[in-house]
Amino acid sequence: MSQTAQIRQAARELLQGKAVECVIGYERGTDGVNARPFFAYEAAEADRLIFDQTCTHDLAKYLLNRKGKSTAIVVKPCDSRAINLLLNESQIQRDKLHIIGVVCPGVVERRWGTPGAKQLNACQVCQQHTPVVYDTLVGQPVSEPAVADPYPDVAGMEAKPADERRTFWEEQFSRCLRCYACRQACPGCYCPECFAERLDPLWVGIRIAPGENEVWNTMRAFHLAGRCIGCYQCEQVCPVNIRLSLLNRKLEKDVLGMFHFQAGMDAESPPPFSTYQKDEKLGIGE
Amino acid sequence: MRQFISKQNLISWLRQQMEARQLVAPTQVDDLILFRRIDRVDDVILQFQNTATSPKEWLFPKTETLFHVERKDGKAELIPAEIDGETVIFGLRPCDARGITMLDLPYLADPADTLYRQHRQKTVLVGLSCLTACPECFCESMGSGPEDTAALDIMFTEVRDGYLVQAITEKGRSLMPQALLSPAETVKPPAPETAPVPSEGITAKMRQAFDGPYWGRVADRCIHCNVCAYVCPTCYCFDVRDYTNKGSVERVRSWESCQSPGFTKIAGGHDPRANKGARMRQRFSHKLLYFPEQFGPLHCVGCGRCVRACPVNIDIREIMQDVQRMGAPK
Amino acid sequence: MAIDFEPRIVGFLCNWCSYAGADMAGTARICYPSNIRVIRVPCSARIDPLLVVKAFQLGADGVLVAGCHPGDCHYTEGNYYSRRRFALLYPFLEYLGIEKGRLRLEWVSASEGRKFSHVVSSFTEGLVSLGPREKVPAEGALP
Amino acid sequence: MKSDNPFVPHMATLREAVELTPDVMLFRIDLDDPDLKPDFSYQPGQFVFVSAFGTGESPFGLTSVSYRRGPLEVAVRKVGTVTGSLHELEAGASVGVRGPFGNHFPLDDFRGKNIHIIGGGIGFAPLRPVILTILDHRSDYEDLLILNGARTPQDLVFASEFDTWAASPRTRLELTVDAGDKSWTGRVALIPSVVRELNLSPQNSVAVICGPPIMIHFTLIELKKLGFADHQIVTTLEGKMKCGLGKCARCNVGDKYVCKDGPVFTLEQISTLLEQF
Repeated sequence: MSQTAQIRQAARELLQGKAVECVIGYERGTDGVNARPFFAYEAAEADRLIFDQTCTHDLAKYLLNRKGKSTAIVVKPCDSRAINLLLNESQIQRDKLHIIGVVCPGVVERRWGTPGAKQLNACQVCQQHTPVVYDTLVGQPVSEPAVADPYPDVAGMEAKPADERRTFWEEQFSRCLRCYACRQACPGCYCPECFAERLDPLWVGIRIAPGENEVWNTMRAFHLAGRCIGCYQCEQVCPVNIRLSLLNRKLEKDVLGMFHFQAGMDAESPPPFSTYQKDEKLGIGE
Repeated sequence: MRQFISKQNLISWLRQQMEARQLVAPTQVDDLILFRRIDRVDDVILQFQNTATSPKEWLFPKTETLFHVERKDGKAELIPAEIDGETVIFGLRPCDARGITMLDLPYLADPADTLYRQHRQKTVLVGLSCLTACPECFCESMGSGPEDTAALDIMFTEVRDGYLVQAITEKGRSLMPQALLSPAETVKPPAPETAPVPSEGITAKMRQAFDGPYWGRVADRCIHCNVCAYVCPTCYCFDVRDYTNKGSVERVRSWESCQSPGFTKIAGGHDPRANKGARMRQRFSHKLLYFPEQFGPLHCVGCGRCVRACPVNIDIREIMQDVQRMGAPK
Repeated sequence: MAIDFEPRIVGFLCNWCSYAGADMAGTARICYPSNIRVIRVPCSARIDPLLVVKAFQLGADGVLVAGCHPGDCHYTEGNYYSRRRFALLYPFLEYLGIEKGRLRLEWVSASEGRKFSHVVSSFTEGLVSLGPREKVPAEGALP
Repeated sequence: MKSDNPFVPHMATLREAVELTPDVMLFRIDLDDPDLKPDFSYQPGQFVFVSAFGTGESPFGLTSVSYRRGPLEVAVRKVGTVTGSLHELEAGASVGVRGPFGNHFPLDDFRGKNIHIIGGGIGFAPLRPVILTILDHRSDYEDLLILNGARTPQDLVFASEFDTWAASPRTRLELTVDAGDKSWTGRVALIPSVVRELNLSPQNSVAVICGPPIMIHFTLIELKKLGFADHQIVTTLEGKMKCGLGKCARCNVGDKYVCKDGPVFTLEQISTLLEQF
């Protein structure tokens, strides 16, 4: 049975049995090619659900709008890490959730109207093809490939001279429209009042200009240090293609190197910034 | 009267414009095509479908100073911003030019928005008609079309070896030296057809569809980013705040979107439109109901940018179809 | 390199140790460069990386964060958290093209007036050799 | 040369800041340009934007009346950044004023009628010019009822004028608070229940209401029960505003802008707006 058929069947049963009020999954979008998020409330709607390589969205974000409501959700492995993250941070309740985990071979870059030809960068070096948490598993777990260099993009950036990096980021940030799509799409961004909208004190001025944009983009990334689960949504949704994943993945790489931590692998491990070891040597202030 | 300009002459005309005033044209930035200020004529892109963001930012910038405060002898004085320097925007698609006529309606209404009016007066709008239709474009259903010359001063249409030239306004004619032109011998290529959407009678149907669960269902998947408003050539909401930097004070305005969570929240915390569905409905009601009731035309030119850019495929074409169907007697 | 260049340093000093350390330097008449503008904070853990990035945005050439030695935090463990935070911020800023020498986290106790002076002096020297930071323009030419 | 830029405020000077309640200050403001003063006329219900330079500007209903030719007055409750900055200002400070904006209470239509003025908290402030106008032209109007409510006795605005108002002919003043204190001997009740208790008559009457949204909501219910028709109820809408000119579209509700087409609406007008604000 195809993954789509399995998801439909699971969704139909859950909705019919009133186990959940809503199943969040994917349906085909209006370009006839790409997937879009879909909320099924009735068993009859289950047949609109699909799964394929265009299912790029991280649906875990939507759980933040459904606190306390029984919900089933279709997740890819990276999205399942987002669920762990939100459970770890006490944002959602496990007992209200039914997780339909999908074994994922990787998804493609979203291109309007045409099937994306290129796998997302993150998927090319993915080491987690089976969800880390689920109630129903769709697909057969696969053995994980050994990826020699999981951060080639970051390493490439690090190797550049400082002024070249500076120029690169200045140009990237100068494009930013401050539409906050990166924040809105991110499952880890849920502050009731974002620092970018805080008025008193005013952290980021309303000028949509390079200096302000730099503060916004760097701090957005830093707030996700040790929390980013690598779903790549921020970069996917950016209307001006800012390479946001290069920021998040740099932090991910360093968090892994320094603290041996990967966000969302389980729902219990304390995130790196809420714990410490007295004698750790981190190369500063020594 | 239509005239002809060779590609070579067009390039030299662009160079002249670039030297005489600020030239803004589509150019390649990584994998995007964007309107940017041009410093090398070679950077101008002549063949493209449309830019990723709309050219409205050249008349209604993302961020703009309204005035700054100067202290003189202990007294504060307000120095209003003035737009100096002329601009030529080259390569406007007809839909985007029509978008500018939409900005005109609220902004030039009395009392006129001074800065917008200055931008408008000091900018020459040069169009490039569409030879192919973007798959997500629906300009013809929104009162425009691939050859629409609304708001344009000059329109170019690509033909073999060059372009047909149509100087539409006096401003356009004064900028187009006859020496570069010759009589047009080529016939105009046929305009492409765009996919239709049911825009007829949409305003009345929107009124009927106002209440009901539909908007909440659409808003389920909306992530409430501002992408749709910021890529749109007609959206015109803004925010105003003071900006201080090392003792200097200026009042600036910046783009804002009705989809952002704090859009209608007033001091003290009350938000009359706190609900996601109501925010979603506001966007489409403004475009298809309120604006037409206030100013006449639908507040959309069918460029299709929001359709392409929306991260979760909230598609105004689909919404219009759904609303038309909802309004139909059962 | 510009000889006249006087770098501007924003110094966030923990109230319990480093601020007292700076005070000690003063009462003991130990000289240190006047390039530093001191901001007293309750704890080095108070320093949100946002404050550092904002200081750079507004034109600081260098940012110094100083707190109690590990184990001596007035709030028991604040500086352990700041140590982790800044360990990650250093390479991140460097990645963004902000040279490593522009941010410094130091442990300075209330009795270490001499150390404080030494830290500020060597930091200032380092910044002089790095030169002024090219400020990101508030209003760019790009749209 | 004076700019025609509608976003550039008139320079003005804060003459006096009077504490009305623990968190409300009354600001008396004079425009700096002597040529401008004679032309700066406004109607009860209209509002101005007041700037605290460096923080921003916010809209405030004028509490003074134009024909008395005094300074402009606004009552400002400290709720956010701009109001916070304004509260810090001392007499002599420079502020900016833009306006007047918006429509006004239809006082011409009120002539010959009984007027019920119902205000809650800071929402009572923009009703003061309506009261003053009626009292200054007493014979033009029939009976006047003033109902002012607040959370506590200290929060009642314009308390210093209560005696004058109560002593005016054919005028009745009713005060109410949500929670009294030791010195309070008056009414302790929410405004909607006072409206019910007073059994206001809709006969040849209009009700003018301003206050927090929740108070307006429940007061309207009571008034409708008492038989008031939609055209007899005048209220104000509140919306986030940034320009006052109908351009920024922040206060857009239906095909109206609160800043330009409002803030004063009859309930009849509001019911034709699609959206409930």
